[in-house]
Amino acid sequence: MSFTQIARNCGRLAATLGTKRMASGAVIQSQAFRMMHRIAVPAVANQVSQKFALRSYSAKRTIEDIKFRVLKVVSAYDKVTADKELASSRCRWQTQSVRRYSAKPPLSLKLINERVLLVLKLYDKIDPSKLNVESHFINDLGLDSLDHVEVIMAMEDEFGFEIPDSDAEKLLKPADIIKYVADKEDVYE
Amino acid sequence: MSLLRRVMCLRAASNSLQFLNSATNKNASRCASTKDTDAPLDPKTALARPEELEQHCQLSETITVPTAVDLSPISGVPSAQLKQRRARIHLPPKHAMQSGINNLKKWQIEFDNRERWENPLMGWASTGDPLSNLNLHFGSKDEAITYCERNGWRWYIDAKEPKPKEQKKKSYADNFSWNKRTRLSTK
Amino acid sequence: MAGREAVKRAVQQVRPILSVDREEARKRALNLYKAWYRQIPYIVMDYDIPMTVEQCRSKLREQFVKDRHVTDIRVIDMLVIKGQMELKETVEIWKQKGHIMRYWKESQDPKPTDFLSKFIQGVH
Amino acid sequence: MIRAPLVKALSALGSPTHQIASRAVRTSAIVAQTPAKAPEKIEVFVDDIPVKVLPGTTVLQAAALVGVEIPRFCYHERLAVAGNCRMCLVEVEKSPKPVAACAMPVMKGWRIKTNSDLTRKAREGVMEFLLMNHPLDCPICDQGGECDLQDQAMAFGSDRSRFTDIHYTGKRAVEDKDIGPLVKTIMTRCIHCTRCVRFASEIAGVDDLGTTGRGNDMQIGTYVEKLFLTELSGNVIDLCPVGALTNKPYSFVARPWEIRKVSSIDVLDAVGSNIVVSTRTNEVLRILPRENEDVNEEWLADKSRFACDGLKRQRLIAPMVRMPNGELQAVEWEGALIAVAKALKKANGQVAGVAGQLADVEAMVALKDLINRLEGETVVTEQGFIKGSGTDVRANYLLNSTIAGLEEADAVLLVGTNPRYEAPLVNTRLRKAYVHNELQIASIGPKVDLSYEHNNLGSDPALIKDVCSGSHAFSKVLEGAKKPAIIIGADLLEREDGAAIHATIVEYCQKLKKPEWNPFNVLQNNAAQVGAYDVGYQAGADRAIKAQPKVLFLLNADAGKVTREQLPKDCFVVYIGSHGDNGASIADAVLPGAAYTEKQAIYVNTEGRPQQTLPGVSPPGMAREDWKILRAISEVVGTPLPYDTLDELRSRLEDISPHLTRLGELEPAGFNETGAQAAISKSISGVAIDVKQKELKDYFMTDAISRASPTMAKCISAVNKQQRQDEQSKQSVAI
Repeated sequence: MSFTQIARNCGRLAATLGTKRMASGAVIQSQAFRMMHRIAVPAVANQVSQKFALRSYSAKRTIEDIKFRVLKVVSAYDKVTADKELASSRCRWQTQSVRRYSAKPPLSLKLINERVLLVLKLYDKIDPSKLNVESHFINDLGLDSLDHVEVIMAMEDEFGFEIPDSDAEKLLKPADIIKYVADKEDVYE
Repeated sequence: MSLLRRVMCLRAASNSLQFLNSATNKNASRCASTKDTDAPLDPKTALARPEELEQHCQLSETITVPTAVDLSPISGVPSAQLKQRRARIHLPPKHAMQSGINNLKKWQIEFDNRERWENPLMGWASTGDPLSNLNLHFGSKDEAITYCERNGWRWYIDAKEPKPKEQKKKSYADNFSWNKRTRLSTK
Repeated sequence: MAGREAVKRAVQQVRPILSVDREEARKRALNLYKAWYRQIPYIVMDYDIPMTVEQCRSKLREQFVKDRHVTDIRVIDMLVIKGQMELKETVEIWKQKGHIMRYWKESQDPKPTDFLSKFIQGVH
Repeated sequence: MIRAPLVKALSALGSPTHQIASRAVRTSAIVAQTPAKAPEKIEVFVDDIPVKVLPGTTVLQAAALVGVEIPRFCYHERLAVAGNCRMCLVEVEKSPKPVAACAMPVMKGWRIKTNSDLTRKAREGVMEFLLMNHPLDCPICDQGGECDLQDQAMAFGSDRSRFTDIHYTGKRAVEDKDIGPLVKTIMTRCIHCTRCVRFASEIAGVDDLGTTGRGNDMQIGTYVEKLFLTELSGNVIDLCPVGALTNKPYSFVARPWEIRKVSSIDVLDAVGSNIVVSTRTNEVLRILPRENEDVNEEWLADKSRFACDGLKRQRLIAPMVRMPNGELQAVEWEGALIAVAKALKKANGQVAGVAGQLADVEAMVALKDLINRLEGETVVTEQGFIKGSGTDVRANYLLNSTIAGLEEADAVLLVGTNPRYEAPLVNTRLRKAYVHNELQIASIGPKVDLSYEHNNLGSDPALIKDVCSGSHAFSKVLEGAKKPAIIIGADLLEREDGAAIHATIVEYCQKLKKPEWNPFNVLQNNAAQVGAYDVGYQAGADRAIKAQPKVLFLLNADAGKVTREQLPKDCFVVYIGSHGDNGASIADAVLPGAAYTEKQAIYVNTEGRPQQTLPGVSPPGMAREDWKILRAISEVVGTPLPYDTLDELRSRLEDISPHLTRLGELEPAGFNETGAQAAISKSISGVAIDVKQKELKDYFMTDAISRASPTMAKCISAVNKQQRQDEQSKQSVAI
């Protein structure tokens, strides 16, 4: 979801709002301002904010009126329904190839395995022909401890989480890494 | 809160007490003070968490290390210097112009002399040798040798052990003795 | 008796500096390596040095391999402490570009090693 | 009172019977003095520390044993006790007045207090009297910073002066004396410790210095307008505790805290005396002696001390190659090395090498290795030796009784040598034996003043045969002596009949040999000779000339024995050395080497003791160490020598002969293998025996460095001026 796409969405939104209501310009201003601020935030957040923008504001509100709106917003916002709604709209975004960062991509043992072996193949000091899941870094692949640290750092970059040194020492085979990542990401099947 | 701290400190003290009578030399020496409650709180250990305390205990004990130590990676002397040059361990010679012998007892270490030239601006002596002013004094020859070994310097000894000079027979009477050929008076 | 004497003399009891045994010292060294390795992209960016990240990494590895033979725990600790100090100065940008570039010694022409060129230049 | 003249009278008469009688009288005098069995030791307390000493030990020596150093000015362990400075006064319990520690032998049960109030009061008083008549010259005095008076005044003197100018006469002043170009005298500073007088008369054997006048008018000097000219005059500079006698060439040059001191070895004569080279920013300023009990005790010959300003003149600083028009052109190192390499390639095997006086052992080994790799064989020294295989046995060319050993000799025969000028510090040993050991000295050769009495048997070579056959009077003395020694001059053995002389003397020495004593000695006169023989050099430059080589290496060879005419026309001469002297003038390629103060090199002295010089300064300009030049040539020629660093070369030396790398230790050469040389004609020719250095003016310039030294030139002109004055005074007296 590159910046250009976000900018284009905001542009279109601002145009539709602009025609309807000049009086509440300040709100739109603050809206736009909030929008600009959120530009760096991934697309899913501004999708929700678009709904708010369409509601009309009466001069005086009653307690019941406010209670009704709050419940409405809360119900709209509870997690289960949000996920279902999110999943349903997923296929529509796929075509727009927009990924939302807030949650990690789904993992499976097979995927971890592939990604680990891919990273290891990309590592120049390892000769791919000798690489397999059970090959020992130091003994079979002839890496030294510094290379091993570099491999672990590559894994950290790949999977996006910090591997503490105490654990890093024990990961001497790709299989160990895969098991470790799996435990970390609670991926079991 | 401080009571809790104190309890932990005592507990740490007690468990290292256990170690004390155990034969292993690993934790033989004690790190926390043995005196009970009224001893003043040691700031270092009072606020320490258990694993910090453990670390502190280990650091205060000793570790076994081979006696031959090579400090050349951290001694700061550029490694190129160490390969070619040889340290000279010697006793300073007696200065010919004076009779004092007090400064001659200490063994010294020096490196060979390298080129010095006159600084064109001020005329001071400049040199390209980082070890040109190095002159270390030692109480005995062995201390000097161990120092060289520790720093990874190649060395050689250039002076004999100072044996006490055998006393020459000096007597004022010899000036007037009969059989001396020097009795020819200085005319 | 002489054997035990020799063994006893060959080993000495000393106060540790940081780590108590070889494993801990090794962990500290690898930790330092990891810290530098992670910092290298930012060094390249902060100091704007004409070196790629790969060159920096190979230089880092060279510095670590240079002292690979060291076995004394306290010397390893001292090397780790010195490495940590260098890292702090680099991270806090107390150093200038020249200090970073000094690791590559580009401005020093290498001293001759074979006898004849040393003889002609009059170098020791 | 009678016995002294009786002894002198008897020994003066030439006949042998009187000789023996006088010896009998003298030996009985000695025996009475030294008690038979070792006496039991006396117990003495120094500052309440008990110490047991032999009877006759002085208080000062007893204190030194305890580690207490009593201050002194006039006392010097190698001179007679004077006891006139009174600085060493110490309190002894129950004695009414303080005792002069240097002269007073200890008595049983003495309690010596070296730090009591009385002692301190005494020292303060003495310092005050000395400083009262001492000029406030410290800012302009060369001795400043290394002056005993300064140090002891700070340690023992009082903090204020009570000197007041009575009748405004001011402090005593004494006019300065001119005693030569080497020693500068400011006699106002003198404190009359008489060390210089005692040194001149006892050690140097020249009774020129003395004291005149009494009390406040006392003056040290030569009284008559006379130069103090001897080969050891420089030592009075060290002996003088104040700045009265200072180094004239070094005056106002540097302060002691500016100079760096490097321990090294002197190479200007064969003694190998230990020296300290004082340098400042790459310049040698002065040379001082360094104490070594076995070699030069504490003394240093004048040439070794003062010739160091020759290191700054006539130096070769750039490689030079002779152009076709015959003129030497300075070139870069590459050019010079290639020129030499080309010549070596053309020479295919006809290569020879000549090592001169100042060549060090490393350079000689490198030269020999290089020449042997180029299939050359003749590697010789400039100085000749006996024909035949003389240099194969080490005992044939060494001073086998060792320098320290000569001190205990009691009969010495000098054959064709003048040790006074060839090796001054060997001569001091002989003089010491003459004074303390009743040494009897005879010499075969010209009549020469040796600073001690000796009877000159004549310069007829037949005398050698008489003495060695036992028929001569002196043979009786030699055979009767406990430690006889025969010293042959190295120049004598260069004669044709050198081998015959050598053989007869060796054979006679076999008879005189004692279990621990080898009477046969050869006194070399240059530093490189013994080292060259040890590493396998032949002797005599004529061998190199006979070989008619295509390429000739001259390694520091400046004695002028090899001349261009004797060599083949197309011969390419390569000179490696530090000074532009005779060698460089005839050379086709001149390669600048390092002098002895600029390299770490091994020299073997005449008694066979290898010692090492240390570099104080670096070689000037483009000069390099000699062995490095030869190693570079070997690489350019294509047969590189196997050593790149000094350590590798030293291990190569160790292979050649292990004693070379045991620095400072003397390797005694076994004497019994000399044996009879194969069928050498024993006929000694009738040519009179002569000595090259007869007078002091021959002493000063003997090698490239001293020839380039302005101070040595001044010395020679001073000696000539002195001689002219003596002749004039003689003529005026005669008229």
